[in-house]
Amino acid sequence: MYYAVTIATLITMALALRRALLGPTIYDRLLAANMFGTKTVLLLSVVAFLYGRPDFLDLALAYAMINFIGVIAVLEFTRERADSGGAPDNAGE
Amino acid sequence: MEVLGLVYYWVFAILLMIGFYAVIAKPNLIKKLIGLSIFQAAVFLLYITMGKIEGGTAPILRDGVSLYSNPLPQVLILTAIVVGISTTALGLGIVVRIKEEYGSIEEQEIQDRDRQ
Amino acid sequence: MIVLFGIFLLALMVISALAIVRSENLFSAVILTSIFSLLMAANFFLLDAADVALTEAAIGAGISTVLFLGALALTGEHERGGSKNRLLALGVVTITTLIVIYATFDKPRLGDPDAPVHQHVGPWYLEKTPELIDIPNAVTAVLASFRGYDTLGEVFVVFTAGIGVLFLLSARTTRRTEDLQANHETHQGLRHYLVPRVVGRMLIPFIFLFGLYVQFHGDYGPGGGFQAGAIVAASVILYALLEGEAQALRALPMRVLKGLVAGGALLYGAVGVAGMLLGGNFLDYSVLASDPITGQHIGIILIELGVGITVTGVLLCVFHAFAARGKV
Amino acid sequence: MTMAIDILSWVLLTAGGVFVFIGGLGALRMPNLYTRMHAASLTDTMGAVLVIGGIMLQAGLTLATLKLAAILLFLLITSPTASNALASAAILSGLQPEEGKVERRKRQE
Repeated sequence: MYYAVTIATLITMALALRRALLGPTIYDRLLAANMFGTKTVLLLSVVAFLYGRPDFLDLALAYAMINFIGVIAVLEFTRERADSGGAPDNAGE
Repeated sequence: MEVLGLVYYWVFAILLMIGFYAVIAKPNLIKKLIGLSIFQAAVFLLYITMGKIEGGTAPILRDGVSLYSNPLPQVLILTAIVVGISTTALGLGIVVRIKEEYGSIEEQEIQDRDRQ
Repeated sequence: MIVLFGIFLLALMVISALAIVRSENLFSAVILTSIFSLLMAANFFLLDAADVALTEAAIGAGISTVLFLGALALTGEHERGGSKNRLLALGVVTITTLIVIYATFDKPRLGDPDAPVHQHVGPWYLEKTPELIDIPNAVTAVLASFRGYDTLGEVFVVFTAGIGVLFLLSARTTRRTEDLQANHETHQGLRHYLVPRVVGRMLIPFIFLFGLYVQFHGDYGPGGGFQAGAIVAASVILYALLEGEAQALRALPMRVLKGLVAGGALLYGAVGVAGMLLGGNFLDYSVLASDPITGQHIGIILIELGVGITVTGVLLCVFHAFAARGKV
Repeated sequence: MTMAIDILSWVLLTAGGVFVFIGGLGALRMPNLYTRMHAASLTDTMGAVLVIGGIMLQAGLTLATLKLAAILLFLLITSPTASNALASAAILSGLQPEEGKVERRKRQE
């Protein structure tokens, strides 16, 4: 059963990566990155059990915490850019 | 299985060269640094791949397990990741100073200004 | 099956690396880099490197993104020209790739227990760790005790890089000092985002606590000074992002941070010298207590603490150096 | 009893896998940012609850369950917060939600 969840997570990672590549706005990419973080947490927890070493859940815990910081940092950056008068949506290309 | 075991090394080679391409062909200094960190990541991958032993588990000893992967590459790479981010930060610091002095981080423009 | 999962992740990694190099906007390149780092950590985990994956988690997903964004804020996010000498570079890269791939055919396949790398010191470390050091985490044992010199060197590299960044970025240009007062009011962090701010404030103590857990649990599970330093630094950086630079510097002034940078490295060196004074070799912890194994435990805890302090100090100093230059 | 717990955990894990996959599909296929965010963040949370709940049942009453509970708590708190912050940043930057077909038809009538 762990395998099924792992495969579903991996496929979702691929879909999220495609969204991150397509864009079109930076917020789409950020959404994809955030999704990717959650999926990594799930993948790590499932694989920890698949390996039979549940003591490695620390890793997933670390991700659940650290990933949030990345998102906040990017938001802070976009806010600053909007403050300084940069066009907000030109990242779409 | 024989071929699958080599795929990791091929990906190492490809990632290494993607990073290398960014370093030599991209004129933007920050892009070069990103390329350098991809290059670095590829080397990390090579080391960790070599440390893996089939059927082994992470080298955190516990009862009932006898086969562990090699801890030595992991030690080297663990420290290398932190050193890597510090040196990348140093590189970024230099780029920021270049931007302040030259007003640009594009290689060509910096060289043009130097020639003047 | 796990190998197939790994290969799938590797394929995603190649795709994201290509996208990073191709993207013309550096901002999206940085976001893609954070995805690349997540994939990398997942792969490390599949390859049994739990400690390394934890390090990559602590560094790659949070701090690396923050530093790159800090630099982008100062330099601009648009890449101008295309590649120069594109064909030549492509040719060189393709040929080198083919040569490296050709070389891999001589390499032992993944997970081969008879590979040369597993014949030398690796098994010795695994065998001697329970006997000489008696902690479960062989990685920590090798890092802190068997190869203590290496780690000392690495800590000093981190230390030097931190000093280098401070040296480059602390010099103030006159324009910026004037802006300091003028801009002070407008840069208050994410204050007007209510939800992230409230939630973030709530999370900070837990992240800090988790950092301490990783620091002191490093003998028994994945963790140690390098990871803990990065996690603690991340919690302070989160505080700085939410409440603003000035507030974070009020809580942990630059003076203190510089003290941490030097203090951790000094603590590491001092443990080594203490071993010498007590009649052992440099970085020989066995003489630190009456019983060699207890001595090893004390030594490892102390030097891991030194590593953690230095890494925290350096990462925070670097972060503040970039942030101060952008906002001040 | 163990059989029942096993079956329950399998059901949770499978359902979690399905939710995770639907979220990914939604994030890829939906037409604009806000709908994509809607699809992604809802299923992210639900998928995480189901998957981690399923693993927790497998783990039983151990330290691992406690850690899983901590992970779940963190995901439940940070994931919606990140989505909220993302949406408000997108709105503030001037990215307007598009009108759907239904609204447009209603307005024309």
